[in-house]
Amino acid sequence: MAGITGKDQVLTTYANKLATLDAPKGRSLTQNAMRRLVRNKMAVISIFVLVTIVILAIIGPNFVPWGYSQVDWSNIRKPPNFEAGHYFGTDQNGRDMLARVLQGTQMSLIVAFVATFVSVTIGVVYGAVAGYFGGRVDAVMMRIVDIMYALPYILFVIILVVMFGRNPVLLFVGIGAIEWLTMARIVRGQTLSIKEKEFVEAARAGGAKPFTIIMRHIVPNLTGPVVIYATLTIPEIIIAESFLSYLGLGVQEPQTSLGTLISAGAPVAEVMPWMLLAPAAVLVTLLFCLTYIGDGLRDALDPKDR
Amino acid sequence: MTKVLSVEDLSVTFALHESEVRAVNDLNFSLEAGETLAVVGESGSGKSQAFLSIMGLLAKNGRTSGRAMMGETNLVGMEKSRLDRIRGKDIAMIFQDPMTSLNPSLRVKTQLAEVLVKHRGFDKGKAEKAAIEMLELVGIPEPAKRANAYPHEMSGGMRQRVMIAMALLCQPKILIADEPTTALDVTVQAQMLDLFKSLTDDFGTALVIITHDLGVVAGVADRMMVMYGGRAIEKGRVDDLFYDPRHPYTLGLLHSTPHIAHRAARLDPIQGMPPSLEHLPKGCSFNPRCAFCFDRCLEERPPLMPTENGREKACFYEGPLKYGKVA
Amino acid sequence: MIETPTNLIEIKDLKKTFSISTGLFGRSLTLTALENINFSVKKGETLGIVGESGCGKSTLGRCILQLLSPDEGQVLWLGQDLTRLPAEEMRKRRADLQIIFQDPLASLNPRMTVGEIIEDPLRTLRPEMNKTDRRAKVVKTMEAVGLLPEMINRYPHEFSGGQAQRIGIARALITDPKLIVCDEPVSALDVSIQAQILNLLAELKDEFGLTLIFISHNLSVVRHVSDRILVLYLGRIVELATGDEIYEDPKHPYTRALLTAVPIPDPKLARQRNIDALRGEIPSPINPPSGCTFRTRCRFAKPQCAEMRPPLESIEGGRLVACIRWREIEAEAPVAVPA
Amino acid sequence: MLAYAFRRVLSAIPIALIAVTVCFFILRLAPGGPFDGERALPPTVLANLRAHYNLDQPLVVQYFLYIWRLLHGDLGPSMVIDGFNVSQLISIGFPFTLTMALCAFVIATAIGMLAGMVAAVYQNKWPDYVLVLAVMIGVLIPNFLMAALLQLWFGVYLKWVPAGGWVSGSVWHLILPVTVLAWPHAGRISRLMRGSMIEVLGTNYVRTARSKGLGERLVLARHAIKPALLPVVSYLGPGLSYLLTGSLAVEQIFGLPGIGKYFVTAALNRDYGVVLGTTILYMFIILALNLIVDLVYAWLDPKVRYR
Amino acid sequence: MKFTTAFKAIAAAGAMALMMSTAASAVTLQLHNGGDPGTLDPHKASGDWENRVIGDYIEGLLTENAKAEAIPGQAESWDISEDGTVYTFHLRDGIQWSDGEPVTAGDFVFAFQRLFNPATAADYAYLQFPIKNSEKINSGEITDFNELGVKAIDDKTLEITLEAPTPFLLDALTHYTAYPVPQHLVEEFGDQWTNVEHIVGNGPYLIKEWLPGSYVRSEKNPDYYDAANVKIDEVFYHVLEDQAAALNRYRAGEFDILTDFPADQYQWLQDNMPGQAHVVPFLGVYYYVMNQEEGQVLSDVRIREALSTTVLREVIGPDILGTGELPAYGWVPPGTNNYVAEADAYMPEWAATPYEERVEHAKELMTEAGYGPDNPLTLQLRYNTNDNHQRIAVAIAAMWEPIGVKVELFNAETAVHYDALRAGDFQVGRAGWLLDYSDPSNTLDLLKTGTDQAGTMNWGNNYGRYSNEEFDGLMTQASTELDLDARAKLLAQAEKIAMDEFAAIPIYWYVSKDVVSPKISGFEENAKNIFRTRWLSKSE
Repeated sequence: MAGITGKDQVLTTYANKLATLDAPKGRSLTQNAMRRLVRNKMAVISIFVLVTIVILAIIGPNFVPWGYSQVDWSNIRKPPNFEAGHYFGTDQNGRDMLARVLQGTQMSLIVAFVATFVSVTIGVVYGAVAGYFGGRVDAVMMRIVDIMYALPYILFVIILVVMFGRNPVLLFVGIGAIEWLTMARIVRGQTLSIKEKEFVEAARAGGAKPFTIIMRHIVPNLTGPVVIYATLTIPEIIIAESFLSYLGLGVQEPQTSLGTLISAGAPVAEVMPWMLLAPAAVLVTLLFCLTYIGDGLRDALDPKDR
Repeated sequence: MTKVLSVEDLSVTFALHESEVRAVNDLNFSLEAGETLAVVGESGSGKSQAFLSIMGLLAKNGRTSGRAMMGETNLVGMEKSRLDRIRGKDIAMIFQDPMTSLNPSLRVKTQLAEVLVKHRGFDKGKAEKAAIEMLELVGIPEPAKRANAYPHEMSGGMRQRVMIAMALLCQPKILIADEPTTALDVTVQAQMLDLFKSLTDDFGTALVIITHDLGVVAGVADRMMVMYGGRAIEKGRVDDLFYDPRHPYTLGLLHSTPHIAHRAARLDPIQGMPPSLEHLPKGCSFNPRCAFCFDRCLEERPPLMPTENGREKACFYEGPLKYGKVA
Repeated sequence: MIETPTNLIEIKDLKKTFSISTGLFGRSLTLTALENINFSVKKGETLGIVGESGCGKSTLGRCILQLLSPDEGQVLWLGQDLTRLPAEEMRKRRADLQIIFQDPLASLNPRMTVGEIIEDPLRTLRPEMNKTDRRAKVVKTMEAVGLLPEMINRYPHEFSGGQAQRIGIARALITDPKLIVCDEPVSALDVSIQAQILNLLAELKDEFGLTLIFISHNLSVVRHVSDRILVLYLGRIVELATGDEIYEDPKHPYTRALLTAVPIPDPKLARQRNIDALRGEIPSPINPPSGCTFRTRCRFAKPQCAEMRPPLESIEGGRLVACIRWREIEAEAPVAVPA
Repeated sequence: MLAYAFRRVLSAIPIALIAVTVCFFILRLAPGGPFDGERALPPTVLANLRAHYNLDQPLVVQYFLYIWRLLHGDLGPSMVIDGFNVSQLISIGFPFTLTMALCAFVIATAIGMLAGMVAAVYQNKWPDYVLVLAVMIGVLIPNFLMAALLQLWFGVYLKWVPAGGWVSGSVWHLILPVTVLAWPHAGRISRLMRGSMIEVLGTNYVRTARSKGLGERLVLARHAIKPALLPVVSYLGPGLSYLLTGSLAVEQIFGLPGIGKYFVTAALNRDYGVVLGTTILYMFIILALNLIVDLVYAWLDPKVRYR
Repeated sequence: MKFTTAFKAIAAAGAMALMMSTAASAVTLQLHNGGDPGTLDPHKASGDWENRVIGDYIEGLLTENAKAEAIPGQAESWDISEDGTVYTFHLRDGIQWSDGEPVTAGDFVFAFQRLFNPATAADYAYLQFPIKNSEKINSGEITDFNELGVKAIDDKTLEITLEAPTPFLLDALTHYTAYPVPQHLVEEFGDQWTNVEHIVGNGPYLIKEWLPGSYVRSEKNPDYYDAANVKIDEVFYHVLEDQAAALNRYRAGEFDILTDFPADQYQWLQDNMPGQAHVVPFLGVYYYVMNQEEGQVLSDVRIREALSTTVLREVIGPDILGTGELPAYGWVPPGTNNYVAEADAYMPEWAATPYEERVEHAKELMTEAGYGPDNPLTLQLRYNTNDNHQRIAVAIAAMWEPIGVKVELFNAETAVHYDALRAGDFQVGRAGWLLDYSDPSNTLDLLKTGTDQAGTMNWGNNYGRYSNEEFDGLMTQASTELDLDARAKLLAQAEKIAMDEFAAIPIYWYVSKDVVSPKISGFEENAKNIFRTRWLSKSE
């Protein structure tokens, strides 16, 4: 039995050998998926466009002559005017549309990412716990999800808007907190099947505790479905936000979002088309990109689908 | 004996993202009426792909070249609609996994009867009746009741029987069975092999059994073809190959299979792993694992050459094949 | 049953049931997976467990390792009952009992590197070791199972089945276990690889003085590796004997049937052999036949077989058999062993 | 099957009750009340109004009062639309919403399935790209914008269809609203269908069907569609409730009655009775839909049958 | 079977289309009515969209002519007592409810008693508070309804006694709060009498259908005394709150009259549909209230002055809204009856100062008050969710920025917004007031100190809690002043006091925005924006 037990000269030798050993790095599943994703032309173009939009939304406002809430009293509701620096025109308050579109894009993206992050976090933890422990715990937890599913979610949003209205981030944390239901279901289903995998049993045989198993063996293997669902959730949230804006429950002025801009631009599509075109184009491009990336990721992470 | 299938220079390639993989290379063999041919090889040897290509069932990125002649008709590259009049009728196939090869949402009788409706022009009632008879023939108890069941209500053995019944409905000239017993328990496997034997005898069907299990081959086959790295490397009668293997790989396979009658202290397995088709070694693709390999094997690929007694082998080594002496 | 202090592990009156819920609100049915299991394994021995799928052999393996907790009975490890052990104690004990799985790829976490996978049990079971020592031990174990140390940073999906199974073996070995349960370790592998792994297990067993419980549906493989063989049918032991006894002199009709069904890689023998195929298939464990559960498929069955459950009878040479008619059957139809 | 359905219905009752309770209290947590308008009401008037609707009672009493009436099938009065009680409003609005939602549902489901199927069969060829693009537009353009644009284009410029409103029995008036509702639904369905069809086309049993020489059309029709429908069917429930609740913008822009509009107006005006009533209705529909979907699922997937 | 059902459906649709085309020979008015009526009961109504429906089916003692001036309605004539406190009305002959029951003086008495009954909870009962004892009955102080100053002398004669002479009484009686209700029906069905199956009317039109969320439909009343001159046979009052959608439908020919339109399209309408858009001054003021409760920043008059003077009102109507609303500096809308001449209307001196100087002065005021560029004042500005409110809020926030005021905008739904204003939970809040009747007291009352009720102050609609004894005194004095000119002067004085103290920030005077199809004739612009259907006609 002494063979490989104990800390002896042999072990030290091996340790030294290991230090000098330049063990080649394997390619992880994630890296493989990324390689597959890179081969998907639509996804790559979409990522490029999305990144461009994100960068523009973040740094763009610094290069725009007007601030998003700045009123140009001499140019109210004017079409694009290059001399005055209103490249996308101005709105009824004389505010520069380009600045507002950039700010709105930024806001929509923040909202989408924050809400998605919240929904993913809650959903993954909830679903993994329900799925891993199973039995009664699972039954009770999933029944709660069923109940919440049966409630029309606009109601919650209205309550949340009333309670958290002052802070857009809080508001959309609220949306995320509602969107987590589907995530939790997906994660639970996946957990149920991963839990049956032999490597989880191997971990138990290796003495791992439930928490370690969930965090070390189950959650990392949820990456695929979680990432896929998250990319599909982002457009849903952006659309949901724009619908709330239509109801007048969106972000607080003078801040804006793409949805708010579109709902303001839609009624004047004919007389002030510049107010609709820019935000609508950005929104649709953004959503198209996200969808293509989502599809690409699904193909990349779930290669059997191809 | 009449030739029912003659395969010439059959090659299968798969287009990958930037490369192409040849899964089957220049395969030649023929099949005679009523005989049983075993195609033996490990995973990745191209044995299944060869027959899927003949059936026109390759994945979308697969391409076939060469010929597979059934009489005067070449199955390779045939129009789908013409092929559909042949497959299922003159040539049928059974797949490895009976759990997933039956449609879970259709009743067994529906899946059986549609073959007769399509190829024999039976009406639905008549077809179902014939289907039930066939179920009885393959040894399914209470066939009329079972015909109404869904696949998931049956055990693996039952499903494989259903698959066999389905394949035999039109009394095809050729039946290809792709690892038909791998997923089954030994007891059921024995029943199944029995069934194959009696059915091929009754219908005069030529049977191709694709397998990696030499135990299966020994029991049912007349001739066998051993494949490695997408090529046939040895062909001949079963007894010849078992008792006098000429290719080191065939020998290795035989020595790797535990034999219930002789409990040896150690098996003599082939070293190393089956090669990946994307990175076949130069020369003989078996050379890295071969105990008899010499310099020619590293440079040149041995062609499949006929030897005596209708046998063929693809190996340059001509000396005696015995472990322990050369290795 | 012979009680000797050399018994590493001893199973007493083990019973395991599962309740199967039929739909969302349906009643739950009870499936008896294992019942009345008694046997022991000596140190250094290899015990083979054979049976058809659904006979409970994998469940038995997991009950021994306490991956499933049995409903009744004891699992005595050097005289200590594992079923009563507190969770924390059991966790420590796991270093001594390890398992190798059937599906080599499914048993490896695809998100971890080979090194991490093999090292994983050490992190919980050998907390005193530092990272360098653990790493060193991983490398050493990898070499022991025939893996190149430079593969340490690769991921499981980059390996073939045979290599993946070596990783699984390395993981099982790293805690210096005394007992390894091998749950169908070769049935998913190619023929040539199968033999390599079987040889490896035999070598490791000698080198590290392991005790093995080898579960398989393939009687040839079990016979090849085992000192004694335990035959399970529908969750009950039907026969327990040495490999040679089982092969040359099977007592239970089920064992006989299994033997004749084993494919033999020898055309002449295969052709000679009179395949005594079992009728039908294994019945459902939810609703097993009364009396002897094998009687529905047994060609020697008589009406009395339906009346009582045959007890596990101890016969000469420490063998066990559970058939009330084995003597009569032996007289009626002597076993013809293919030579 | 019937017993199963019955058990499901029974088990839905506690869910519904909990949901009603949650709604009831959440609604009361929100600031503002049904009688807060632009002008202050004299205190006596307000007190009278509150007494009339039992709003002066402690919240718990109101709750039990509400549940008591609910158990008698009474959803109570509307506090904002005088002369109508909630059941009447629902009986007026719901048929509209349902008609629109069902029309959209049937049309969109059919189109979506067909498009998804064609796209899957021609995976990565031009019909796939064209179809995917066409349906994606519906998903990606917010429906209020779509409604406004279609109204302007087809109602005002081209005058092909009425720009809004409702005349009983007129199919013409349904065209625009149903299109707006149906488009995104068709998009979602087709995406699901495409994905599951591609998966099914790669299964072993489709290979088996092909090996039988059935011909591609029969393989699709008999062997692929039914199993491919499974994920689509499990989306139909949420999908229809999406249509029902998502009809708000459409009702608003085209000036149609409907519960979607009632719900949001009522929520904004704190018309507790209508909000709760519509919530209960939605809940009822969602639960019923889930049941129906499960039954359909069982029909499509024999594995879950007879549970 | 299926075929026949399908066929039936097609046939039914065809028949429907046929019926529609035959119905088209009758003259139908498609009126865009905006909001969804909350009620058809005149005592419970509160919005102009309800008024349009109710005023067409019930007629009061007086009614409006095409220019919305009071003219005899159900009362043929009336006498006024010397002291101006007793009015005697003589009802027309032959007037009846649409179920055939005659309209009697008793119906009016019953209606007034019902209006003031606290149990009715009529929102607008206070409009008729000039009537004797009405306020006391409404507040529950008097429980005997017979003490109300409305008496039936006989079936045809009605006597109304007032608390004090009220110059605007006749105008007030055209309001729907003064409409009669059918006593026999109300006694039978209670509040359910307005159900479409029960409802009766005495006006030119009768309610036929009510589809909440879509429309109310009325048909011409053949028994109406002036039925011969009523030209339109059928009216649809369409519910559609989305103004852009409404304009689209108008352009598609589906609506004949829009009662509102998106301001952004005004220019477009003028260019493309000249003469169809009617933007008319409307008696109402759009203003911001400032919370002047003790302890609030805005109780400091300097800050209020700085805020009010830096609102550049001239830019709001023409540029921000686009419909040219006139800037408001005072509290009483121009054109209000019983008030001082337009030339004497309140106009602060600072209004004439150039804007830059105003800003400079405001900065000084802010510094005095302890705020400056280093210590900016942060104010929360609340408005209820609406595009126009939002734009104005944004514009005003921008105007206040230069004087060192940081504005946090906060919008909420109407219910929440007014709940917050009423609770005093705000700093600056958006509000608006449309006159119920044409009299200055109607707006000035908004600034009266609240009344103490059981220990808590009831501020009513005085959200800013402005309180000035002198102002209150002048208002009380005016309420008993018989001489209209003297009364007007008192009220003007009160207005000056409040405005000089910056009690609120008036922003603009409302305008009404209608779009009327050239097919419609008889539409007369008026400051009340009331145009009863009976005066309209439609040519095809």
